[in-house]
Amino acid sequence: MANLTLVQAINLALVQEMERDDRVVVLGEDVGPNGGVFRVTEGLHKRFGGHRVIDTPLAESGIIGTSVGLAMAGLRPIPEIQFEGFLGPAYDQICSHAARMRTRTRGAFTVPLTVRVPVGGGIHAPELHSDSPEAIYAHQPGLKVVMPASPYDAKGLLLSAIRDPDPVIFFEPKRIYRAFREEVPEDEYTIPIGKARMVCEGEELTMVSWGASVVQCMQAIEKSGRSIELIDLRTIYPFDMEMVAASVRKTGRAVVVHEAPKTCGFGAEIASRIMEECFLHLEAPVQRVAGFDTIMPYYKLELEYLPDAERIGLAVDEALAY
Amino acid sequence: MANLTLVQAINLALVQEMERDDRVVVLGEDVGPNGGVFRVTEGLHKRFGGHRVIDTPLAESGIIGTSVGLAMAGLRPIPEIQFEGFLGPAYDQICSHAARMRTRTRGAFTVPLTVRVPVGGGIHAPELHSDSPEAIYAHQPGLKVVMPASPYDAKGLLLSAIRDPDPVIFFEPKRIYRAFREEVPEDEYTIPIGKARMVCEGEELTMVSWGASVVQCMQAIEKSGRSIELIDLRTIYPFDMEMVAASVRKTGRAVVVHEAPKTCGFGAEIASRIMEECFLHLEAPVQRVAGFDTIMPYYKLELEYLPDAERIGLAVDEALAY
Amino acid sequence: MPTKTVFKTEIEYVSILDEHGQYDPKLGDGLVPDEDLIRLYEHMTACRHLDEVAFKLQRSGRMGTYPQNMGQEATSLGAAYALEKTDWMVPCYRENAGLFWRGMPMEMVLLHWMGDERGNAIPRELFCTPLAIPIGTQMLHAAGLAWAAKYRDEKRIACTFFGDGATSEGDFHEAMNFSANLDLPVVFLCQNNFWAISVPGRIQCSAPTLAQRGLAYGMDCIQCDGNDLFAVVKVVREAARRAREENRPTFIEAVTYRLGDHTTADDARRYRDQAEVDLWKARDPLIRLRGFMKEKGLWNDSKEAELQEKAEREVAEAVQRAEGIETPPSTDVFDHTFAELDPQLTLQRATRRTTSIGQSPDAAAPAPAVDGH
Amino acid sequence: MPTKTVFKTEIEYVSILDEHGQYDPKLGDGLVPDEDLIRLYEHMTACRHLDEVAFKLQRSGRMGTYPQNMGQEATSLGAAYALEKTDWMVPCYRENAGLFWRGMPMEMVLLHWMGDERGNAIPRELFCTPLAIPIGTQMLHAAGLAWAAKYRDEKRIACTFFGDGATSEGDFHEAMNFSANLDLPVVFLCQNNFWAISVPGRIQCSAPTLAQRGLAYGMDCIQCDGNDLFAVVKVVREAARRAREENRPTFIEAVTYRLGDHTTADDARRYRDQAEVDLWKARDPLIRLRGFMKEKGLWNDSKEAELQEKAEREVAEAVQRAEGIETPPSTDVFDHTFAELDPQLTLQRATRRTTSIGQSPDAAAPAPAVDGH
Ligand SMILES: Cc1ncc(C[n+]2csc(CCOP(=O)(O)OP(=O)(O)O)c2C)c(N)n1
Ligand SMILES: Cc1ncc(C[n+]2csc(CCOP(=O)(O)OP(=O)(O)O)c2C)c(N)n1
Ligand SMILES: [Mg+2]
Ligand SMILES: [Mg+2]
Repeated sequence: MANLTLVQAINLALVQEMERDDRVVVLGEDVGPNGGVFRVTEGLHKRFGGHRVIDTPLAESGIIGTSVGLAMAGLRPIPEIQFEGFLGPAYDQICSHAARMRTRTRGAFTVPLTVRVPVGGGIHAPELHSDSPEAIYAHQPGLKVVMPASPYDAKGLLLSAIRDPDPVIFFEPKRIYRAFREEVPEDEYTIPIGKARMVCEGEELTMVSWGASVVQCMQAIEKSGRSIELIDLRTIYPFDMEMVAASVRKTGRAVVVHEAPKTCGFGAEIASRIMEECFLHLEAPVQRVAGFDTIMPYYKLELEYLPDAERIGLAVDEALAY
Repeated sequence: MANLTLVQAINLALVQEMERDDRVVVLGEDVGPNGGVFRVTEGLHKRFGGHRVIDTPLAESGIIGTSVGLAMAGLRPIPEIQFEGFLGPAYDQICSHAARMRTRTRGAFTVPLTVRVPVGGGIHAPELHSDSPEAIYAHQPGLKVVMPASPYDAKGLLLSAIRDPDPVIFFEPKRIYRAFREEVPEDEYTIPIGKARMVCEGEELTMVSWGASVVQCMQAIEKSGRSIELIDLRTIYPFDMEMVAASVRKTGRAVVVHEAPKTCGFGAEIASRIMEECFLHLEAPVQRVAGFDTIMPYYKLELEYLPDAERIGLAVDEALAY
Repeated sequence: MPTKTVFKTEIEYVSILDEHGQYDPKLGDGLVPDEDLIRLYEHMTACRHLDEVAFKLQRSGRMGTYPQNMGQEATSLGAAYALEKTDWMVPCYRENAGLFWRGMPMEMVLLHWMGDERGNAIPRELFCTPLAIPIGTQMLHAAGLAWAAKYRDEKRIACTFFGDGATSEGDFHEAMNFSANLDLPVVFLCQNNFWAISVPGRIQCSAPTLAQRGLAYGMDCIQCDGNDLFAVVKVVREAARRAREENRPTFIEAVTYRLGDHTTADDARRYRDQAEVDLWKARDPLIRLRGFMKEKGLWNDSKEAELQEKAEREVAEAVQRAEGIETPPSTDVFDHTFAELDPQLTLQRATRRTTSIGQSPDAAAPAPAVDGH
Repeated sequence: MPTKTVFKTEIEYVSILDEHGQYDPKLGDGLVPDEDLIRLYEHMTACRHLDEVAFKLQRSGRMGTYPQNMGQEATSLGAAYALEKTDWMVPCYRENAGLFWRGMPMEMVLLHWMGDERGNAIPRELFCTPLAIPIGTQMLHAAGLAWAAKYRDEKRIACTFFGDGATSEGDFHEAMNFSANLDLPVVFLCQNNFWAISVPGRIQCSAPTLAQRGLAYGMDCIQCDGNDLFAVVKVVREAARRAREENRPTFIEAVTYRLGDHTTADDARRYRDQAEVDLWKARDPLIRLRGFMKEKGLWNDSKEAELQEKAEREVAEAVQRAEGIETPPSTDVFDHTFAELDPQLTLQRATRRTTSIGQSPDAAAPAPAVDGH
């Protein structure tokens, strides 16, 4: 048991899984001797060699496309895309191939692939280094989308992702890469994909979030002094509607919080599902505290864009007053 | 005034706008002498020459990326992407550049670009020729997304799109490319982006749809014998919430219909917005009749996938019975 | 202006049996044993026959869009022949001849074009990946498959097939670059048939040869007559050896021609001259090979008549099998999305709908009748 | 095996003033008038000085991540000098020297890296596009800009700048291919600085030269010493002429080196040897040019001291202007999304929130305090 940051927890999961399973290979830009621009793959190249930890050409479609081939052949590639803003060039290989290969071939070929991607804003980064495209990939059938909000979860979810027989987009919220530490067991454990985490229980309102926003939610809840149930989704697709619905049936009110733009963000899916499944329990419309329907601004204004405790608090107040 | 198919109406709009404005150029795969694989650009090459109607290399990112440059220089490029399934390679140029250039440069550079893309299923096409990715582009701030459901609208909306100072993704539902004809004026007219069309009025329930699904909705309404108000969205982003909200406040019930997968489809956004803005008027949860959360199947099973009058009717019955 | 030469190269063209029947024994002899030659010719013929039948099936509404292979059989087949049966074949969609040689059941190809995914459920031991619909994307998979083989020291290579148009896509470049720089055992086989639907080759590549695409990566590259089975066998065999023994990829431009329309949805008369087509009809790889075999005494008209009949029968049987298969149950829409369906998919599968069913699933109306099968 | 040669080529390397101070008057004389040489050297110096100051600003938390230009000034500047002032410059992010020559206010570059879009509101008459953050994507814009100029018969060309890493991206390939096949007046200038963050050049291109990337497109291509201002001016001038007069694009590999870390977020000691850095320090373009100017009697120590002081002042003033500008109002998050905001954006802007406000906007609680400015 060690007190680890999210970066360290992921690194530990990678090391342990590579020890356990020699089908696992790590590839991407700067993942080798440099250990990744966020140092997530630190030490792997030295430990496992250039054979298993590969610096690739600077080409995201190439990284994912060759990973699809590696996975079709039965390996367990873990490509890293350096920032979520550079998933764009790989969009086609992810959505037209990784996601479709099993369906296309009726299971003759599968793509057990885990794409690691730092995600989200709040770190004063340049343009295209602060977006939150999880809804894009959640809308693509055939993909699983995971986003841990704590070091403990990160390790357990990453192991599940790597062992999953289907492609997983594993988003790592960079704002909390090193923001706090948590006890993370050395021993192997997994956290099932599709199960949310009840962060705290409450009676008056249900708050649903994921990734770095969970921290903002906790701040807002503390400030509010109300009895609020906070659910960290952990998995975006498939998401744990069971836990969400049970909570909303109890509280009658819900607020969803995410960094991505509001329109067609994953909050829309959750709000709709809550309406569909908890309609007669709802005392107020589900509120979405989200990024605006604007381009994520350069960092001088990024805090104006990202949902914070204040904006969340306002939504809570209004939902409760409704 | 002529009785035109949707293909002919778009062709007419292209011809007229190219006559009017020599900044307009058409580019893409097979748009030249061949007139496009759906014959939408038929006759343009002959009429305007290879200077303005350009067959490009087979490269979607290149088509959009060069179009971004053409637009930054003040032209009005109209690239065609041959099928929505091949938008993938262009995703990055659309979302990282076309959509962001105005914001990035505080308006110093703009991208008045209209990307024409045939969309949707139901024509017995091969794989990746039948998808509906409108939600993907609706989630990207800085883009407008348009999808006409009739020849008349197609002409008027296309003219608005071409003249719009910002990038527009113009989806053309291929299932109704030639399915019916409509009177389309020769004279110039535009239909504003962002305004829906009230297809028919009704008192009991509001149905919202767009593209080829509007036809299925009309069939379902006819079958049902109920008083249903049908709204054809015409524009996905920005969408006409005003008309939708006014209708739902009147009817108290709503069903949204689209071909794309349910999860995070644009139906989720509409359902959420209806809940947000019409909560106290809602007598039943907003229902989504959509594609399943599976890969669009090869064509043998495509009709199992696409919402049809039967599935829509069931949703209507349940919403009314709620 | 130049002050120093830092790179020098040239590109070669290989032809062994040319369109006039001229044969270079120095290059050709020993390349393909006579009995193989006959079998190869039989495959070409069956492939050609399938093209004709498929065209008719499409026209009579019994099949969707179909791309004919006519004219390009020698490239596809020569390459498949030069590979080991356990090398990966990573095709585009005009590789019927090669795939049949490898052992792909004809009805699987038919099923694919009949809009049925079961046509892609390729037995693992064939080492073939499914037809690639999005142009230019499959070469990266070939690079990955080859990489995995190298990683496991399997001595297995990958050969990927694609058209001239495909070389314009960014993914092509990335696949070439990954393969050259990471030393992957891949053979890139470009079928330059001069057209990408209606767009002429000049728009895809204005260099004197397509073969020189490989120079950008310091890759071995070569051009050959793609309608010459011998030439194709020779260059692919050499490339495969280099890949297998040295992990060195090769780029091959096989010069050939699409004698038919792009697909059954296309009408090539809209954009190309009949004169050009006629020119290439004279270069038909079947005619050429048949002529050679006749000259060598390996073939005659009665054998030909027999073969035609056999091919007809083979294709008819395949069509029967493809059409005879039961329509898949509508649950097939769901069952291969993931290894295990999540709760939402399970519900959608069970109810065949996306609408919610009230506060609890029990409150739902019965699923629509379409559920039947 | 080869039977016929179908393509032959070679690639040349141009050097005029080498690292030992050796100068080739035949190639170099008349290329750059003395008074321009001095001005160019002044720009290099200012650029170098900005690098140092920016580094310190970043370290003290006054600026975000910043990529130093150190070592690559001659390539950027030489190219900008060889272009017409109304040719498009389409840079990546290591083109400060060239951009300053073109007239880009220093504080705009600072503002960009201070996380402020106003740094990209580039006056139209500078014909410069904003820094490109996603690698390899801007070359396509250059192709489009050049295409538009050709369409309008403006005799304007586009020169685009990018690194060795960028040549691995698919978009690079598509930009080269579009330009070659559609005859677009573009100059592709690759700054080969041997590293893409920590990834060595061998992983991006294992060919003997990067210059030969151009051969894939039948494009003119050439390699030059990128730390040699004269060589860069010569090859870019020739390429620009070819583009302007013949609509023929050129690919140039300028061999240079990044003397600093990739950015302030990087620590290059993790992946490269000091010996390599030292080797390249001796090839520093500033030292080289200064030596040449001294030899020619154009420069001396007192001029140098004066210049250092001037550069210091210039940079300090730019920093002051960049830091002095008021924080943009938070409405700036909204105001440039579209020419005209739609109702939803208008509401989000007015209320500074995404939550609904009940049945009507009037029912809303007041917007959060952050609205203030
Ligand atoms: C990414 C992508 N873009 C466009 C298409 C539509 N399309 C299908 S085949 C084709 C032409 C392919 O030409 P080529 O690569 O030369 O292969 P050929 O058909 O000539 O064998 C096009 C444009 C596609 N399938 N995929
Ligand atoms: C599409 C994309 N992928 C990855 C990155 C992250 N990244 C920023 S700079 C860089 C290396 C660029 O190398 P090169 O093109 O050689 O330019 P240099 O920095 O050496 O001038 C990388 C990988 C990016 N900005 N964009
Ligand atoms: Mg072709
Ligand atoms: Mg570099």
